[in-house]
Amino acid sequence: MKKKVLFLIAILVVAGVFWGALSRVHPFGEKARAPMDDYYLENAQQERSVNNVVTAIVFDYRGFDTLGEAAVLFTAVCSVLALFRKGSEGK
Amino acid sequence: MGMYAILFERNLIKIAIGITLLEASANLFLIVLGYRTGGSIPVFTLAGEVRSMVLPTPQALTLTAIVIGLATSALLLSLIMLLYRHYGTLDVREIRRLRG
Amino acid sequence: MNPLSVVVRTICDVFAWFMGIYGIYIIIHGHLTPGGGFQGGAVVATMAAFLLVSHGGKKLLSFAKPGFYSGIETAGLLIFITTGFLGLSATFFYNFLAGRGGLFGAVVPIGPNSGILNSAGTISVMNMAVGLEVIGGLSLILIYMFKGIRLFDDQTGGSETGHDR
Amino acid sequence: MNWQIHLPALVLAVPLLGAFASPVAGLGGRATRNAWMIFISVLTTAVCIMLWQKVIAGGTAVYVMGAEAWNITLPSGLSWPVRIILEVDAFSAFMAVVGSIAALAGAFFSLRFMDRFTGLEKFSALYFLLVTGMLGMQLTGDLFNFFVFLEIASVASFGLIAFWRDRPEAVEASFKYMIISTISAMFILIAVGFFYGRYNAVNIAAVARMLQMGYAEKIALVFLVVSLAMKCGAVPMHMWTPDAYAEAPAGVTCLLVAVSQASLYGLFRVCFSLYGASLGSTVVPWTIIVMGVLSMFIGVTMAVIQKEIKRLMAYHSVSQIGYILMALGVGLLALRDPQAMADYGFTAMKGGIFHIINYTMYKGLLFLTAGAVFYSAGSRNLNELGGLARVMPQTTFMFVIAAAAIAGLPPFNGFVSKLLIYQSTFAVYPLLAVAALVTSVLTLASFVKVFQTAFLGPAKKTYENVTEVPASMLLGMSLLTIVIIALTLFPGWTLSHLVEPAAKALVDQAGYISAVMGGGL
Repeated sequence: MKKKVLFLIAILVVAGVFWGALSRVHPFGEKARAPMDDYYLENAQQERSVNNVVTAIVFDYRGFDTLGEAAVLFTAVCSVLALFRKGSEGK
Repeated sequence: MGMYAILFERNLIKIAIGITLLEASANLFLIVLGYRTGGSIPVFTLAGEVRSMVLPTPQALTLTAIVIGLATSALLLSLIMLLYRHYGTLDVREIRRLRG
Repeated sequence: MNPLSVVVRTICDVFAWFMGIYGIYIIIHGHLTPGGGFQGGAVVATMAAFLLVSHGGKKLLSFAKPGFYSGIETAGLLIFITTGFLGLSATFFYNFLAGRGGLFGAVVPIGPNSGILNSAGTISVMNMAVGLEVIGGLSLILIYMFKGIRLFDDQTGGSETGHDR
Repeated sequence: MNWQIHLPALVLAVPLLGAFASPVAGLGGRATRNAWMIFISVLTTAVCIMLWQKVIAGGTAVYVMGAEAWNITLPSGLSWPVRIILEVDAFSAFMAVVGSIAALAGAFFSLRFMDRFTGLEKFSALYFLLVTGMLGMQLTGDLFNFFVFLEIASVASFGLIAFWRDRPEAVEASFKYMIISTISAMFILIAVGFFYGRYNAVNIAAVARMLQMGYAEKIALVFLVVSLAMKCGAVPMHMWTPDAYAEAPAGVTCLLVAVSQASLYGLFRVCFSLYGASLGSTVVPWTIIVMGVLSMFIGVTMAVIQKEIKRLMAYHSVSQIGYILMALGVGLLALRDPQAMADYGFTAMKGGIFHIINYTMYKGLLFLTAGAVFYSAGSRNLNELGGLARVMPQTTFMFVIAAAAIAGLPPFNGFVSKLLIYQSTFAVYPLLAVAALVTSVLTLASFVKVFQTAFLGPAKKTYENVTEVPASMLLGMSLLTIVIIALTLFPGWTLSHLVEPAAKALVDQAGYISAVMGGGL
């Protein structure tokens, strides 16, 4: 019980710290300075002839991330397959 | 909440839930960063008149992060299944063969 | 896992087709509408989960063996990375099909429009490749986890119907 | 068309292709699979070495993924990069070479070691994915890309640690590692989010150029340092290290050592290149130094009392990580002061970076010999082993070399790097050097113990039938041995050609930034 109270206090402190940090990032919902995203929004159609800007970013501008992401999925599949493979090797 | 579950719960499944909570919160944080008031989705197909669009990059990043989180939790659950098979319990206090 | 009741099975049979078609639609229209390879693949893999729950594992495996899914997955990945390699004339991952005419090469008008399916270059190819990979991968994870439960049942001597609910 | 400009991408694409195609290669039976594994490993190492040569000759290499040409970092007059950029300076290339050599040795070793297992095409796929993740972490110039490769490396290592899934210990170790590294990965993601929200960029160089130390940046720094220290096994969160290292198959452990170096690389990249001179106070360097000292001490004291050979070595690796952290922390301390940099800072950096290659080589070799002992004798418990020097002479020889190197006996390479670390830390705070010295003595003591109990002593009846391990395993081990001996014989060459460019590149934040952002901006 004591542990839980302590943890609650810790959570509140961490939340306070986070709130402080977040409020300094940029005002919520306002038009922040975002040159990179504006570049995507303006040029994605012209450069890559894609309507869906998110897809353009995922598969083109940051395509290498997506390759990595597919690799993570492949890794997980391989691991699960390796874990549940047939046969046993003893201890 | 996620950290609480990871640190104090004794059931492996609940630890896994804690980890997924942590992932969800990180993803939500990323998405929130890209919000613009009155923005529409960044897709031009049949979009109508567009004033401003929300930032697309956080969405792309979150998409990647979600898939990674999915892979991690799939592996986590299968490890839990294996542990259950070996020990017959999901209580972390009883799964303590590696010590010191 | 034993098959569930007739009602559940019938409804799942009907809806599985819709889910499959919808998933494939999401994959193919990934560059036009929200969605893409991952989401569509996840939807199609949910179809596998549906059939797994309703019909039990045997039906699904008689439909296609794990090797089939594994093949789909590997094929998707290889298409993906080969697309990356083909762009090597400029850089790795260069979008060499966009805006050139030909396959997926149509030029779209700037601003809001109604969408042209034959656009976006390698993005479409990659969407389909990733879609294949996700279908294969997630189905494999589901099937093998399901097998893991079976393995566990054999060891403890539990009955097979224990996990239905 | 000069194909060499594509080297940075090829370094990552080759092992990735190897991983994706290994289910196909697995169809062809055992010989095809093994040939594929060796082929891809050798190719990766070769590409890494070529990349290193290129970087040494031509300065920092930049590669833009998916642009019209490899060097358009900033599209048409913009002042921020929009694509993923691979950025390879001398430090990254150095780490990549070290990592790929360790991976090659591990691959050779695993060929026979893993023979008793089934599902080996999965094993080779996971192995290559681990290599990809490691190299990707070291080569990328993008924070989110770093996170993605970190996840590839960690997910692959979960699978590989738990590969022996019939041992409950292996699954448990994997589970522990998984929890720790997932939490740390989420911290990194949150830190990336902070940078994105603040500067609307995720490229390291772009962020570094705009960075102004503020409250949000401090929080992000805390997240990054904590999580990367967790991942590389420094003391406050070192609990996963012995479990994971001890339970993974030996060839994989050799690679895991290199992977933890990759997180270490991330830590220093963040401290030096991302924050650099704007780090401000001395809090962060001292935190790293204290963390290093604690790791050294706790690691070695835990190691002395261990009975299982691989766990003992794993605790030693905690203490060796401590050395590196301490040395580079001292370098970080001296970063703002050119005088201090010239006096002791640069020596410390050289010592730390030299220690990275030494550590990877001899620690990998030690884990491989432990695996060889286990393969032949079937036991890892020091109380049971004995008299193995008679039946396994080659393994014993290599073990002696590695142990002498890790303990820092004078002619060996470990001595050189440790000497550099002693010199520099003594200038900062004499107690640090004393601590390092004591740790070194304790290391020597525990390895003498291992050597005496496991390899010397009367031949035991149970081990009469033990033979030397197969040739491919010996090949893997002797590769690392040759590297160690070479480093021992030519420390001057190594320092001037391998280590110094790396240290310079790490200090040179402006060079790192301008490679991407262009000179005048």
